[in-house]
Amino acid sequence: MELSHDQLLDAYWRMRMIRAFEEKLNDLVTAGRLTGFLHLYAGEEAVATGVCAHLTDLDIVNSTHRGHGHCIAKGVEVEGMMAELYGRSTGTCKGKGGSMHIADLDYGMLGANGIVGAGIPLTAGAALTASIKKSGGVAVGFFGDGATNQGQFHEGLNIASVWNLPAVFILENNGYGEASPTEFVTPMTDLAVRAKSYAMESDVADGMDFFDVYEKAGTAIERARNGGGPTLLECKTYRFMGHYVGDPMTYRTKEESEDWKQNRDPLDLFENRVVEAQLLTSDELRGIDARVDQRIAAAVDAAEQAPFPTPADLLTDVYVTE
Amino acid sequence: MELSHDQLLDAYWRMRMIRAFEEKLNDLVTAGRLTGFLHLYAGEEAVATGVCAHLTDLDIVNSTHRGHGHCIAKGVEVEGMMAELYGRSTGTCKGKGGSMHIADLDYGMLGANGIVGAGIPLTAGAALTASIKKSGGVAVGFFGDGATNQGQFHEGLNIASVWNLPAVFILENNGYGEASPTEFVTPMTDLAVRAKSYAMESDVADGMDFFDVYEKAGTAIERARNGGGPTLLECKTYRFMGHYVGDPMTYRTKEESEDWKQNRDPLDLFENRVVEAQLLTSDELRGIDARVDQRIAAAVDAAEQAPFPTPADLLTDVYVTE
Amino acid sequence: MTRQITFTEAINEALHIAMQNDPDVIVLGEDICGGGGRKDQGIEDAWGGIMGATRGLIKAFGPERVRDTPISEMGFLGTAVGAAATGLRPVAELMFMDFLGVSLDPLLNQAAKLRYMFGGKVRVPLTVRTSMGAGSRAAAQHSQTLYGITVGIPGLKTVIPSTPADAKGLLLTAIRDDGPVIFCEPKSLMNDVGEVPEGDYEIPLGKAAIVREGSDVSIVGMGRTVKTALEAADRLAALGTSAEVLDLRSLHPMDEEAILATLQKTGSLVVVDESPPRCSIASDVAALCVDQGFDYLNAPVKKVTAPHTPVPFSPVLEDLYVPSADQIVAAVRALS
Amino acid sequence: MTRQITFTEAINEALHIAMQNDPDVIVLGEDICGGGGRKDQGIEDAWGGIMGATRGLIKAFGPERVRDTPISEMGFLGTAVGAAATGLRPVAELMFMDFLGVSLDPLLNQAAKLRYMFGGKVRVPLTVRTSMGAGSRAAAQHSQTLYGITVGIPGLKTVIPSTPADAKGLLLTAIRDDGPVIFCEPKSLMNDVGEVPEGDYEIPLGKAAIVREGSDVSIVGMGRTVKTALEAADRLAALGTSAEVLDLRSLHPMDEEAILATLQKTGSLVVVDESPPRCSIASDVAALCVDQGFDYLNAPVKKVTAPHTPVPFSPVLEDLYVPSADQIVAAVRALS
Ligand SMILES: Cc1ncc(C[n+]2csc(CCOP(=O)(O)OP(=O)(O)O)c2C)c(N)n1
Ligand SMILES: Cc1ncc(C[n+]2csc(CCOP(=O)(O)OP(=O)(O)O)c2C)c(N)n1
Ligand SMILES: [Mg+2]
Ligand SMILES: [Mg+2]
Repeated sequence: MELSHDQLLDAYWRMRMIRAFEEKLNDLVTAGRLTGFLHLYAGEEAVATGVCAHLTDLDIVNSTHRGHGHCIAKGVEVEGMMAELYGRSTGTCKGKGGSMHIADLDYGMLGANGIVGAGIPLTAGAALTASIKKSGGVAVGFFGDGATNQGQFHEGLNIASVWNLPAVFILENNGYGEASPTEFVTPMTDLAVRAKSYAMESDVADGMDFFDVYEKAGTAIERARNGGGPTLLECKTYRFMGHYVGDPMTYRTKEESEDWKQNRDPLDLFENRVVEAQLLTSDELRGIDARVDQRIAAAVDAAEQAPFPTPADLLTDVYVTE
Repeated sequence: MELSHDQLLDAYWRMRMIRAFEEKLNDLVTAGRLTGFLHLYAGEEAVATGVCAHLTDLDIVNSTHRGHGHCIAKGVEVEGMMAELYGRSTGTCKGKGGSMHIADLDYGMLGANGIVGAGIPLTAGAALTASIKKSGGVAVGFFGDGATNQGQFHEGLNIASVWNLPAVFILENNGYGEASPTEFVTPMTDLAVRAKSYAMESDVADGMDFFDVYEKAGTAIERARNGGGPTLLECKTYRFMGHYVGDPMTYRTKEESEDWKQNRDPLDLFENRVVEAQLLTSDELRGIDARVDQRIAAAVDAAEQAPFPTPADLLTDVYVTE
Repeated sequence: MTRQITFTEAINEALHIAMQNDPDVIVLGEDICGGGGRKDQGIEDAWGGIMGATRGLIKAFGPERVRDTPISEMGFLGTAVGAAATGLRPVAELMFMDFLGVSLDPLLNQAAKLRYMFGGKVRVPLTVRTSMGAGSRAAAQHSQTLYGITVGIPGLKTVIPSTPADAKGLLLTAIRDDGPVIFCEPKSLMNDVGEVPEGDYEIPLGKAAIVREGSDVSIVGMGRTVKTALEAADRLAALGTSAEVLDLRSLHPMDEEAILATLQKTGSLVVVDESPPRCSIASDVAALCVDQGFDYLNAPVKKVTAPHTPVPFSPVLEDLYVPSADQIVAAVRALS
Repeated sequence: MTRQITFTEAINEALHIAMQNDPDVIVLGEDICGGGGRKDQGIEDAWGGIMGATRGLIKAFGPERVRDTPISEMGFLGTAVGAAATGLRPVAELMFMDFLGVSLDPLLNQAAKLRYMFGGKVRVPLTVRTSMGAGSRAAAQHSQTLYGITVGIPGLKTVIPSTPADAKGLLLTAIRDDGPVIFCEPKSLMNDVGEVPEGDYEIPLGKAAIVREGSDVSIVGMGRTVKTALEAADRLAALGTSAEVLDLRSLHPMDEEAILATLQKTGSLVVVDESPPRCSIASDVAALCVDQGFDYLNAPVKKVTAPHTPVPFSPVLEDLYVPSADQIVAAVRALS
């Protein structure tokens, strides 16, 4: 699958935006300027970006507790996201959702989800709507290796398969669920095999390599869009930061994470590849870096100035009243 | 695996007892002498009997809504069972459990279960006890094809495998969950493949053939007992009666069920085989038939005479008070 | 005017009407078709679910909109939530309310909260029909009254009809509500016959009904216990006590005004709930009375509920388990 | 005598003592070791669960008895039930009570009912520790107060300590109880420090504690709201009102005698519950007062609870969500 110059710029822009957003959050929380229960996506940028590069306005994405990257990749504006994390009324969810429930259906983003595995049936449901309404859309659900041990993974994938729904399930295998290494809680570390239980197509991608994810996700999404049914795509990846901001990370060695950061950073891999192949220039990339940093700084400023919800907001949006 | 003359007699005795028990229940309900929500096991006798023939007092069995056969195969007395179904205080559960919760831990029978799939983690738990206490026992869980679509199947098998528990999971694939044929709700009809999701051993047996079940269950139980971990054993079988007593059975043809009954009755298959091989005589078998019928008739009489629980029993056994 | 049909038929009729009028309405659940009928084998008719309430739907609306699900309550309710959030209007059948044990999350953490968590940017027009209550010899895991759980979850509405006519009208309103509604179907009423209007009509959620006027004491019931309350009221009348009977119909939102009005009228109140006593609707009604209705109270508020035990199998025990007219009469007589 | 430790440390201590004294006690849950420590990589110390309450256990008791589970709440609680029914005494950690959504069945339909359904022929000595409550900016799916669900299930007991000393004693009793107990750990109290006796001691389930004597009004709280009630009592004292504060400690069994005794003493009562108002402990307390305590009542019984909404993320809203001393003071003052 060929990517145009613009598409490559966009891919880098998104990966860079995710990285910068997460690093900024880490700083803000550490500095005591921001509060909340934040799970950062840094290190896994190639997955969200490689997948969402194929999606259109018709398509729905569902996410996890680690949802910022999926939002940005799907096109949600960082200004609204930052305001949401600050609990302001200008946030994507008026400040009521926060990091674990960040969502924006205007961009087809059906929410982060604080319940591990719960997004998988929601994804099947969005795919069911697309199927019954013949909208031409697909639904993509992201989730982790740990989530594949949840009953909802099993039930959701089975339903998607038996109903031949236009869904794609992206398994972000970063080797850990919170503090537990995969092998402590799952009898194998390669998880794509689980698709066989649902007679479902599957594939495995290098989740640090944007191009590999892009290609394999493209195949799966095309299949779903054309009535070929769902796919389970396992992307091997790694999270660069703690499970949440504040995680003491006693469960893995510094060497292990340094090794990934030094040698397998998806932004570095992307840059090496596109510069070597003379598809993009370093200057173009540095230009993006600068614009991204600027935009995030502005988003923080705006969020910090934005109004808080009013007491009356506590009681609204529980039921549909209009 | 060789079976002694006594073991063969015992196997037939149990299969015949299950069949006679179920037919009697069907008559009693139809005649309005008995009430309740009864799921009959007739047709599937070879599975429970072939499996439980390997079990000892150390071992635990867990069952489903269709539990009478597993009870009888594990050695629970039919008198207590019949009284239980009549809601009498002499029942195995003092009349409080009924058919869907029939249980008798005195015989290692950890209960029928009205929640599809719920017995699977219970089985893992009984196996965990055996493992930690090094009792030498194994735990066997029975469940249907429909149950393999429950999250608890997925979660329970994964736990049993990652903890290498002495458990054996017997999948009674009778082609239907209530009224839904397997292929309407599951993307394949051969389900042993699901073991691969847990890196678990698996096998497939002809569930109408006592000898095939006996052999394959024996291998699995021995493996579990010797620390080799759990197995998923799929037994292909068929239920001869409705999903429950009263089921209009609109979902399958008379030809289909007649065919199974005429050509694949596990009692007929067993008899043909042992008589042909001159292991047992027809006379021996008819003698068992007579004794079984007598014992069941007596059990019904006794149950109908037995006292009901007293009003005070409504409030006991909720908490441990002594 | 005098067309009499059963509770189950009334529900079936409401489902037909709702599907007819709105192409976004879909119906899903376990065995609701029963293999969808197997045409290749000459099997036309559908099983129609364990209560038969979905009979005929597959024939009328086809397999796209009427779906048998795997035995995956969490999975298919979650799927229904996702579908509701993206433009469909699903009606899911949870065969027995006891199965909330394996399906709570899509209701507790998804359907009930999405709108709030998204700052109002989503609607989740999901209806969950579920069969509940004791009395059918189905024992502890198939007889529970668990609306206390759903009522306790902000974001859900819970309704429970006591007559075929209410069942039809409330179900149509529930389906058309733009949020998630739990629709309780009391097992012991399903064969009850009653007059049911033809055609399309709605009964508003959150409105109780006075089903018998009286002046000495108020009896508040819901679902099956309305019938029991009416029976008790008959007996009380014979004893010279005039009881007013209020049918809550909606458990959340609950019609607090109607409860307070009848309390004001009679000065004393008994609430009858077939669930166990703790964290129950009965407690909520009593708590309302002693807060907002304190000045009207001439006597203690009595709760008549099931005991704090699982549902026993033995018919003799189960009959003692279910709140009875005797118990109501005794509670009323204890007030004076 | 004056040893001060945190709530979390008190729980950790109770777990150590229970495991030390009884080889049948095992501990399991997600990340409670955190990969069990990875010795091969020189990683000794365990993560100890999200709250750190299980630190050190793997070192002291080894991987047979201290187990990381997969993210399979239904599965590992069901496993724990099966283990409890066959001779072990498991203490399971349900990381957040919100996850009842994906783990209710082993509690609702198994642990709570096995003994009854088996006619008394089994014991299920299971303890489920779970972290709950709002106030930590964790938003709608990680902040709920759901003890209303477990209290409503006959067969379960539910306890909630409000101090480190109670946490230790109640947990030891819960673990040694021969039936299933839900042990609630209020997130907002985990870093509270208090005097905690050394060694082994038990606090009986079902006994409330008067934590402040008073004569004008009773305030009933539980868990975190006990602290809030005490704060309100201080303020009321300054305003000339003497409030008695009762800490329920056990939610089921609930100490009805203690509630009625304080009501009899003061004649009026406010109950403070951090859950939403419907089908809540607050309703149960109020319902008890208007039934058994009717003759003692001089005023309405007021419920101070969270609103009927999900828990909002925004700190400004979450602070309004949690019941406050202000609200209690206002409720008390509205009585007179
Ligand atoms: C049902 C449920 N159980 C447990 C948790 C707590 N929890 C949050 S994230 C997490 C680990 C998830 O692991 P994985 O699915 O691999 O995703 P990752 O964090 O690695 O991206 C856990 C256990 C939860 N949020 N929901
Ligand atoms: C969690 C749950 N969902 C649904 C049911 C209703 N139900 C009882 S038996 C049954 C079918 C089970 O099918 P299978 O597992 O194949 O067992 P079989 O009845 O064929 O022996 C269903 C859906 C239930 N009891 N529990
Ligand atoms: Mg992971
Ligand atoms: Mg079956």
